[in-house]
Amino acid sequence: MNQIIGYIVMGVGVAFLFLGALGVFRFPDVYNRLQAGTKCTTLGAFLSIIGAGIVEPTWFLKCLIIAVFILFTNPISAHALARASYKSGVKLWDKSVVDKCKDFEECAKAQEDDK
Amino acid sequence: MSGIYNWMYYIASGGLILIGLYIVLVKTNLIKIVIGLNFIDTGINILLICIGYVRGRTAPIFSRPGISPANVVDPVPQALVLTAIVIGVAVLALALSIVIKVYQHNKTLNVTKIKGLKW
Amino acid sequence: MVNPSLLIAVPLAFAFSIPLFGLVSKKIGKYIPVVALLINVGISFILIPQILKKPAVVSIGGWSPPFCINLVVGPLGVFLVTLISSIGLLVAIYAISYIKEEPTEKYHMLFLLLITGATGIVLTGDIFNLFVFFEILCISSYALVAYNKDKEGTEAAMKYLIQGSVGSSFVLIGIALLYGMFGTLNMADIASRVTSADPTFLFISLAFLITGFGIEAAVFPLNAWLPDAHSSAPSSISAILSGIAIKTGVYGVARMIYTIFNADGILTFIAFLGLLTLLIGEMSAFRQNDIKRLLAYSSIGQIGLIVFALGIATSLGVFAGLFQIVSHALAKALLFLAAGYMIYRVGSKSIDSLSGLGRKMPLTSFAFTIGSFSLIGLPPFAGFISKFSIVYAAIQVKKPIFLVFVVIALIATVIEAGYFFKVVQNLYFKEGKNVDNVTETSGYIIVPMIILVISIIVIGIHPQFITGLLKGAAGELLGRTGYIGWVLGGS
Amino acid sequence: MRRIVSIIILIIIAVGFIFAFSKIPFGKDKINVANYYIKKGIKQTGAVNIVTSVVLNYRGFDTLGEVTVLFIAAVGLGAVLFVERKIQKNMDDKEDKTKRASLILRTGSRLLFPLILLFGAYIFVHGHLTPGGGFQGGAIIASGFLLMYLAFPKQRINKKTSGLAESLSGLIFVGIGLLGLVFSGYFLTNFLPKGIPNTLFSAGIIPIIYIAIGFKVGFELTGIIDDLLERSR
Amino acid sequence: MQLITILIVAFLGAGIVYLIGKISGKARDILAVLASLIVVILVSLAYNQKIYTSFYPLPFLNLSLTLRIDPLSWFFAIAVAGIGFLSILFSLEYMKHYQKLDFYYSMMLFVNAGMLGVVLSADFLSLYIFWEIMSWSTYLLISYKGGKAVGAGLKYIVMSTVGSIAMLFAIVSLYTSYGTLEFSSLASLLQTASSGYILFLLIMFIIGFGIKNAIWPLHTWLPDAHAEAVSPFSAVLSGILVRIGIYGFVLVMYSIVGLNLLHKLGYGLLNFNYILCWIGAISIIIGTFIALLQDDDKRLLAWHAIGQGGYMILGISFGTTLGIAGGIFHTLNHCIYIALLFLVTGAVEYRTGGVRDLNQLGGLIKKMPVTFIGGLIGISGLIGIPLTNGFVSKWLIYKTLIMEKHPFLAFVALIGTWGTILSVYKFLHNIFLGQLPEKYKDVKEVPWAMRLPMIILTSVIILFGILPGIPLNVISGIERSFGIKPLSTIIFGMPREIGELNIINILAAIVVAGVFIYLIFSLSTRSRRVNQYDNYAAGSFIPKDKYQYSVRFYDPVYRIIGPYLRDVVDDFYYWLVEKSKSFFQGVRQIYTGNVNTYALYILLFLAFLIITKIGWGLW
Amino acid sequence: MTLMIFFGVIIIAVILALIRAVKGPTAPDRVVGVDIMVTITVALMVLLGIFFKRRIYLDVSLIYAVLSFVGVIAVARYLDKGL
Amino acid sequence: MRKCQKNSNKMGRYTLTLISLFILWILLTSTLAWEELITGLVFSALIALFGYSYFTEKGFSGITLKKIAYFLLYIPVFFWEMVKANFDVAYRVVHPKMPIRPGIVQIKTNLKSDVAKLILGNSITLTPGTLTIEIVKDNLLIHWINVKSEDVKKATEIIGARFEKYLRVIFK
Ligand code: NA
Ligand code: NA
Repeated sequence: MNQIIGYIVMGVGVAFLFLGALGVFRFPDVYNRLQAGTKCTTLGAFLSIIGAGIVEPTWFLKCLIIAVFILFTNPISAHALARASYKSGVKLWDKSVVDKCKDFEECAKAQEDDK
Repeated sequence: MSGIYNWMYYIASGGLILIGLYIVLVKTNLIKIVIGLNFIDTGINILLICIGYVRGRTAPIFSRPGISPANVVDPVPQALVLTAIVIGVAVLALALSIVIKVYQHNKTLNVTKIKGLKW
Repeated sequence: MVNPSLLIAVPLAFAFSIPLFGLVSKKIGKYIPVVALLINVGISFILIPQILKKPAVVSIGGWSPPFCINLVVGPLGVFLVTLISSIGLLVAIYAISYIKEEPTEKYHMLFLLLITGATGIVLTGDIFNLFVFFEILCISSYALVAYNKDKEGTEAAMKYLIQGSVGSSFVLIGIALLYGMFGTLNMADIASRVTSADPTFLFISLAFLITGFGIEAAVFPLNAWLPDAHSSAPSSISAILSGIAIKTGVYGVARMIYTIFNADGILTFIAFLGLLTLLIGEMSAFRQNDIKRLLAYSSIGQIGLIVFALGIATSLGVFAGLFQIVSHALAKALLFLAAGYMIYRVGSKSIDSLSGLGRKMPLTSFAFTIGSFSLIGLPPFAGFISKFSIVYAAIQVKKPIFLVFVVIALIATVIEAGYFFKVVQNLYFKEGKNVDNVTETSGYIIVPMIILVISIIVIGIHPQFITGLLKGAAGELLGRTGYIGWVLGGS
Repeated sequence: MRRIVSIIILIIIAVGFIFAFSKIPFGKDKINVANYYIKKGIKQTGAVNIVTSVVLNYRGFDTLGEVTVLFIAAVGLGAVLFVERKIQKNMDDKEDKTKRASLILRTGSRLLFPLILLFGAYIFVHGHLTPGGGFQGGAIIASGFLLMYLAFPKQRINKKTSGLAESLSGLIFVGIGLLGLVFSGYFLTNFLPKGIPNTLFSAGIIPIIYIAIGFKVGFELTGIIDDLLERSR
Repeated sequence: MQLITILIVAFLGAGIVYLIGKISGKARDILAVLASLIVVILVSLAYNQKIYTSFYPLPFLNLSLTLRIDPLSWFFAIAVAGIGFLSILFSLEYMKHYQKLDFYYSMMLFVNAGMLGVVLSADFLSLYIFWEIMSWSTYLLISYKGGKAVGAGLKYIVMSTVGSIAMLFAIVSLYTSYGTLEFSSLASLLQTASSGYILFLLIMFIIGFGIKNAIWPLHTWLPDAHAEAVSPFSAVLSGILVRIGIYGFVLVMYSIVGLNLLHKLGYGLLNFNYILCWIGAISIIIGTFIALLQDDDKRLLAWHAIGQGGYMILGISFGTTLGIAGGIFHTLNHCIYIALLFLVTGAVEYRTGGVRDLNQLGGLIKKMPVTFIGGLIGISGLIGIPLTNGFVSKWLIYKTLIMEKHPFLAFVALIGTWGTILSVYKFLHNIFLGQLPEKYKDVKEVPWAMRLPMIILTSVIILFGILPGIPLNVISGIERSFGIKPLSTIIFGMPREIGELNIINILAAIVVAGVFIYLIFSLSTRSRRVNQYDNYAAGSFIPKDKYQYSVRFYDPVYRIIGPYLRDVVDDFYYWLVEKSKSFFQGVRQIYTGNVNTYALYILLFLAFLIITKIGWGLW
Repeated sequence: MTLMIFFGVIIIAVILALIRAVKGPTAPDRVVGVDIMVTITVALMVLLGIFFKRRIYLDVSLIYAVLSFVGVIAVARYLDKGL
Repeated sequence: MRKCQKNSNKMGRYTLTLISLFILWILLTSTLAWEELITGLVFSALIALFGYSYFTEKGFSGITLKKIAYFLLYIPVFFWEMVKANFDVAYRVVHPKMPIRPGIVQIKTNLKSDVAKLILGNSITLTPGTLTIEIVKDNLLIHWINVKSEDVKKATEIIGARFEKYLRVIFK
């Protein structure tokens, strides 16, 4: 029983992994790619690892740790990459509608007095 | 097909080594040369793993009962690779530190311009 | 019987413990290498008579040889270890007051580890372990060459590192191939199996190995790192590099050719390579005005002579080569130490600026003179015996090609004589310009130089002190079945 | 010209490779000496991970050397990049405050740091049971410190303490080797009881050495990272 | 034991003198004289003994170092010791104003010790060892004065090294062929050797010994070295050190190879002896005529040393009783008079503040009479004027040439003598005769410590000139030891049956001739006494550089022979050195400084190994 | 069988990410590609563990996750000039 | 490394860290064998010594049942949002025309704690079409794949509010 559930969960995860990769492949600029990459691959990895934990119940706890680790770290790295892209001057897609960060030029300066 | 499968890993390792050597021979940027050296290291590590690999066998860790001694790959190259990797890291770190110093002194990373010592 | 593992364990432990001693007092650090190497010298001297009676094969970890890393302490090993620890000890004493550039604690650690690496290379019976110790030696040399952190030192270290890394990679490729073929890493075990393998395969492995070790051995055309590194390193390190480090490269090449592969066919080529190295080294040295670079090129020449002698491959030839290793190690260490302190006092590396130091630094100049004379091969110094033996060995093989070789080699020594005599004259017979305030050194600097001078003269006058050991060592290199027997005999 | 010559040379070497590799076919059983390890490893060393028993027991000397190599790199790097105290202060003053990491990274790193260290410890403690080991664990510990550097670039580890820890752990390795010499007459002998395979307290000296290596490697890599980050500016 | 004692005294003396010198200069001087004197005494005591000792085993080479004394070695040993003693005696005053005297004395003794070692060695290894010790200590002494001496020293040692390796090559080849290096064993073993091998040996040894003996074309180091060394050492250098080469020739040719084999070497005119004697002849011509061109007194003597060396070669190359005796005796004689002459130049330098330029000296005859006498007798010996020792030996050599039917060589030797006369007259005249320059008004005779050696040497010249039987007796002993028919001697010369020479007759002839010449000169109206300070000649003011009428004494001669007498060999060597230098410069360009290139070298090497194996199947 | 399909899909995903990493066009784009690849690989390793029935793959996967996270952060910090 | 500013209750912070680490260890080893527990305790204690000053600033103080309850409630809320987000992205990825309207908007937050801001930022990153680019004081700059409103207040309402109400309680 748990085998079937496990493989289903795993399958959903793999599908999301694939979608994430596809998004990274298709989307027009780095920020949009990150959007796709972060969300889909995080969930995808999470689900497939949990799925594996369900398939092999004795592994579950360890799988959980890996999955949670990914869940916690992936947004951080996505954020760091987005910020780095922005700071290193990667332009938004030219069809982007708004860039508050541009108005928010104190981004950098404000950081100084930020604790 | 199986021929290519047999040779693939050797081609990868030999190729990495040769690419690394090519970089060392031709590239003038110090950082690139250091990266070239790393290519060579990596190629050798793959070579070692290739040598230790036996088709259809598993890692030599008897962590559960079902694994028979006749069914594991050679543990020695893995141990060697572990050592080789650490040594590679050590050399890489030292190389970078020296490159930093060289850059501070010469204000360039181009080896054709760093020729204070010759003849 | 003292366990030879201590020869490696002791300096290693002392090197690791230098920061701990640093807690007690900042000043202790510089004495630690001296203590460690004193112990090593003691051990090796205790070992010599025992080993000459019966070579020792010491397992590390307690399993029997082919399944375990083991040390093979034969006459060759004990000879080289004695040389390494003795020269190391003297240089360590010298460094006590010579090394002033911070961080001295790290210098002494690296130095001791370099010596450990050299010791491991000559003792180990396992080819991959040889590689590991080789890397220990190389990496600590890279760091030490750059130790002064000046423009020259870092540039030299960088070039050395690039070439050395390529060399180590080749060694590792060779080892990988050998393991792939024989499934073992024990040198004796490999040696006992080589006949079963395809000769082309074997030669390709050998080619990688000797190219790799040849770089450290500074055989032409693999020696471009040497003049840079030797001339830019702190002089104590130049002494070690010239006196010890390149010898371990030669050891590596010799071990591969003689013991493992039994590659008789390549020996004449090796001798030719040695000759070429000799010629190029001496020619390049001739026009140098940088004293350390001159000494460095001279080291290339001398290593050429050593390799040439080893390529003769008779017991006398190998004996002569080993003798040359001793006499060159003593003389070149002495020269670098003496030159190092002169440079330190005068503040310039140019030979011209050393003019007139004979009066200002009589002992140092005297030491330098003795070193040069020995290198040129003048009696009654150690270099004479080795030069004589080399010529004797080359003529004794009665092959016309070697006659030609030895004539060329002798002509090269004329070039060598030319530039060394010039430097000596500079010291004594030329008016110095900026040497008025220069004074002779004392203490830790002068003691090792005096000891080296004495050993050069004593060995020159009474070579029998070491000939027995060297004969044994030559026998070990040429008698590979004996070597295999020591290691695998029991199993 | 140089390119052409290089390529010709590399082709020759490639031919050499082809000759050599063709004699050691991929995937075929070439195991010789290692059979001994595979068959007797667990019994002789108590470690179920044969790689580990090779790394720390049959070829423990290599590992000691390897640790030494890393130690040399750390020390050498420190020596090469050493800057006198006075100069260093000036450099610190010049540091740009806008280089701080974002709040998310800082906070995330603080939370992750101890967890990563524990991962590292887990990896090297279980070196004889899993593919992990001292080097891998040490690398993870160092990566934890690296994360902290990335989040808080201005902060430094206490070099003296870490140096002492390196030394001590190195000494422990050598010391255990020497104890083996004392107890069994061979350097680095596994003189402790081997325990029951597949439990944590087995394999004699192996876990102890791996713990020492873990600490040593962790501190060394951290020191290397520290030096590189600090001096490369 | 006795021989070992000699060497120990000699070497230890050198060492101790250096150490004592650090404490007291006086003690050092005394000790130096004492040490050299003891050596003289010890060597004298060994007269007519036959000793053979093995003093140091070298088991790893299956060899042991041995010493021996026989007539030949004693003959040279006593010469070495004697000249050594006298030159050290001379140094006491002469060297006072020099620095680094500890080094100087120690090295003087060291050189002597080295030479003693060479002549006392009974095997080639010992000979080579002492030879090398002698060479490098000589090099240090030549360079001692600094300045130009540095170049001279370097030239000497480099050429010397070339010689050494030739010798080393021959020695090692002997050892590999015969398993021994002892002279006595080799002498018998070589009798079965092929002529080709003997020729090879001889050529190697001739290069080795010939460079030391400065035979043409291996002579080019000598003029510089002699000129730039300090005078007492020039005396040693030219007097005996160079002649150790003759010792070597005699040893190898007659003591070891032997006449039988020598005569078999070569075909017709390409006979070994013949070629050798032509080398000697060329040396004579080149040496004496280039000497003519010299303005430097020591350089002039130096070139004569080359020329006189030619006479010795000429003498010994024939292997006849008379010839060998002539050659060896000439060696001794040359040693004495040339040492004397160098001491004379030293004395002149000492008083004139180091002036060696013949054009700036003059008129010292009254100021330095003893020195003048020394110079006069010295050049008489050099020319070979009867009643001086040089006459006897030259007479023997001429006689040999004539008896061996080589009139052309005899003619060459004669020309050499004419050249000698011309040049040494310039020497004597420009120093002692003619006008005394203003600046030398206060010059005095040299102190006694310097006079004494000159007086001794002068007396010996006369002694041997009048009583040549004393040394010839020893020389006939040497010949006996070679197994050659010995020269039979009487105290005044030798009896009729070999080649009559009786100094009494010659003395009588000379007295008659002398009286005759005196009469002619004193009665001649053309002769007038010119005041030594007379700066005017024929009433016109002479430019400063023509202060003396003898400035550029032989200008017309120069113009004729000068262009032909350039030392082309030296030019050739210089050309060779320059070419080598630029070649070396080219070689070291391979270290380009570009690390890519260095990596390329490495990979080239590897690729070479691989391609030779796979492609050509080598190894 | 199921797993084989999963592997196939994952390999395609990896290739897509790899193309992005190779194509760029900016440095952050490449890093994003690599980052996605890494995340996929972490999952892949766990699945391989299921496939080979060896728990040791979990450890590998965990180590890989940690190291790659720190690695990506390092590159990110390098890009925003925080290093 | 860094000495934390707040000097409150070191013991509590340490213990909290230790317990967290020990739990992690047990999860990692997935066993209750005594050797593992002892070893885990030792290493947790050791590492907590290094890391407690980073790990938590408050320790046990302020941990209440209510907060835990809210935290447990937060998890499904978050997961639901995440699943929605994924399907949203999936839709856009697969859609041949890629219906996107990206831009960077600004939102505000009232959260004070760093950890709270971190979780908010991460949650936003993982939920529909949004990606936290920067947090400056109480402003979050968000990359929005389909900008619905450029107004700060409105954007805050759409993007942040759904998490913030839980987080405000949890990190009071
Ligand atoms: Na990630
Ligand atoms: Na392991």
